[in-house]
Amino acid sequence: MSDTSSGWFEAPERAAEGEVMYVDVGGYEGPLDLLLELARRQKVDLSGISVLALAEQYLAFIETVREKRIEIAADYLVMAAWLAYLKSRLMVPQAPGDEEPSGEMMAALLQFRLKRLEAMRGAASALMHRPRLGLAVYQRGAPEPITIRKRSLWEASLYDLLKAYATQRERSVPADYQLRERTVWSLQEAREILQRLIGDSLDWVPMQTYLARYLPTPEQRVTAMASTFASSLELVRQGHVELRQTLAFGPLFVRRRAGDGGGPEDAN
Amino acid sequence: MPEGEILYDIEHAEVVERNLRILEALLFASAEPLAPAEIGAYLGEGADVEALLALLAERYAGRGVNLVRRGDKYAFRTAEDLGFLLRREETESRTLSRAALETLAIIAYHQPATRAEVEEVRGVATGKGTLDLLMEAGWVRMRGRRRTPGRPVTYGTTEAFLDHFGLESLADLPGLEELKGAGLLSSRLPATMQIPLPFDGPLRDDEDPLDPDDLGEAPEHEDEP
Amino acid sequence: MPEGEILYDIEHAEVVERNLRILEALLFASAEPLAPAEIGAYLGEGADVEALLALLAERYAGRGVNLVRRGDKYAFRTAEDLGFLLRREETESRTLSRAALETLAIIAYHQPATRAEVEEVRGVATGKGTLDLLMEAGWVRMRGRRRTPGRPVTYGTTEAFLDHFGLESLADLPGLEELKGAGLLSSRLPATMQIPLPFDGPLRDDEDPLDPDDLGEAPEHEDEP
Repeated sequence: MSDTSSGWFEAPERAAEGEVMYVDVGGYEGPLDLLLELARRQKVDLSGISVLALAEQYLAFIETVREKRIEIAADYLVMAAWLAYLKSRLMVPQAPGDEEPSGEMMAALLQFRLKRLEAMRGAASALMHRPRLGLAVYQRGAPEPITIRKRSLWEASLYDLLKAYATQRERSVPADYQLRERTVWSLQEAREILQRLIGDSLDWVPMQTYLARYLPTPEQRVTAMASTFASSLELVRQGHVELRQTLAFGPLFVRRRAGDGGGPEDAN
Repeated sequence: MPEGEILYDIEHAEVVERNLRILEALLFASAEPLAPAEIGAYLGEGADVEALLALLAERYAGRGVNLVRRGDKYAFRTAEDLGFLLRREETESRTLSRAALETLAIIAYHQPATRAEVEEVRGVATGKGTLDLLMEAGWVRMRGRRRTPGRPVTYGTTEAFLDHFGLESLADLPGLEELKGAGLLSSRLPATMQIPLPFDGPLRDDEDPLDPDDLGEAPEHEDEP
Repeated sequence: MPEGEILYDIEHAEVVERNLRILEALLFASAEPLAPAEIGAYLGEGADVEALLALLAERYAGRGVNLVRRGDKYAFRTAEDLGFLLRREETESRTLSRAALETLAIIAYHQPATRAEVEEVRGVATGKGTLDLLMEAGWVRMRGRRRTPGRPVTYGTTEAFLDHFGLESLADLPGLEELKGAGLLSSRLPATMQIPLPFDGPLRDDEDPLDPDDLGEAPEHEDEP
């Protein structure tokens, strides 16, 4: 990925006014999809894109959407927070002793994820273009009744059975309840979203600061902070994460504990 | 033979081989025997379908599969002398209807259950045929009669049921939490919802034995461990 | 060559031909791929099923119908190059959503994969319906549970998946080598890490068997050698 390093510090290309702005959020399958689309507008080859420009475009897009007071899914906001952080890391040179992940590393990570998503899409399309059974290749049209193994007359799988039962029980529940309206999402949720978006190769990240900027209202910020703090303590207790705070009331750093998610012995 | 004719023959042989391949694939994939006219549309201009069919039949003569004529149509069929291969166990596997599957599921979880109890959960009347079918399949049996007015028959599952669905015992049926965990039940169900513990042991206090003229499964299954 | 050996050879050739006919008949008669073990029961004592299958495949190479391998099973299928001719009007009843397509590809290339891993690649949550749909289509199955906190279910592809997409094995997945070379089959940045290859064999060291009450595919696929 060294061939991309030159691109990171280039001045972001001005996004053509009106191009990015009118993108419909509804048409995207999540923030990575949106980023991939933005990246494709930049260059065909993902290795050559400017991650800084990409972050700028994404943030500009989110700003516009928020100005228009359009509801936007939490995933998009978390990605915005992460990209804002990435941007700041890319623009300020890394000081010695700085334990936060370098901008270059984060940019490479993002590029990797975009490439992988694009590769999987390519793979999906290649699969669908295979000579598929029933479309280009055929099985015997008139199979002759033959039973190699003794089979019972009636067929039903346990899965079918349980599904039938669950469906009926669910059907019998009065359907007048409604989906809970979520006005608040905690930072713990945010971190889960982030893990989904970025993976878990992150190091110390002061996410709160960045996230707070994208949380819609102050009340939400307060509840979010409180619930996160509580839940992260719990995660520390369970040994999943480590917390670090370098000064009182300073930003809280969180990272996944080394080895967590590996073998079973590591998890304990 | 002049050179031109040899070339023509080679080319011709290639066209024939290509047409034979197409013929082979068409006859193999078709659900019904095919008429030469139907085949002709797939072959090159001016192909002699009848001659190709004769050639193909000749090639497959003596093989495990033969090209046979059925009226004016043609099809691949297993060689007659190998029919014994196919005549083993002519059991046909059929998929259980939704109604039967639902009824079976409720009996499994709620047993011992009467027909009225099954209908209460399903919210629709259960045809007599459905229960008969489940008993015929050997998965459901009459257990006894409930000691309530009308003395309705109680139904339960059999050992064959456990066998078919790969369960060691009824306790292996997943409970509420497990169904939720598997994503089969929504996690937003009311907290009051419960799933009964199925019971297939000997007759309960509120059950009488079946009447002598009740039909059903051989009763010896009931008392075995 | 002594006379005895010649006689033996002739007899042997006859046995082989007879077995080939039976093989042909069985495979022609079945729409689904068959395992050598299922076929073996019909052949004479001591028949080398694999060798016979290889011989049969050779005889059918270049014909309109070919003998193909699908995972550990074998089936006759029309030749791939005739697809354009046989293609029936687009009756693709089931068009997969983009989400389902991507999920299928990710599971195929990264298997065994948990739902969280699929979500990490796609960057969005996977609707419950998507995995259900792929399992209903018979292309994806639950394999086991990963030995990590939460014991998430691992998913993999089925033999029907190989059959539908015309793959002999996972090694035939399109572009697999390039993806591997580019480090894109890894769950992380390609550092010094070993690049895993998709794997649909028996459970791995970091996988437990499914719990008895896990739902899913008929478990007989899993336990057989």
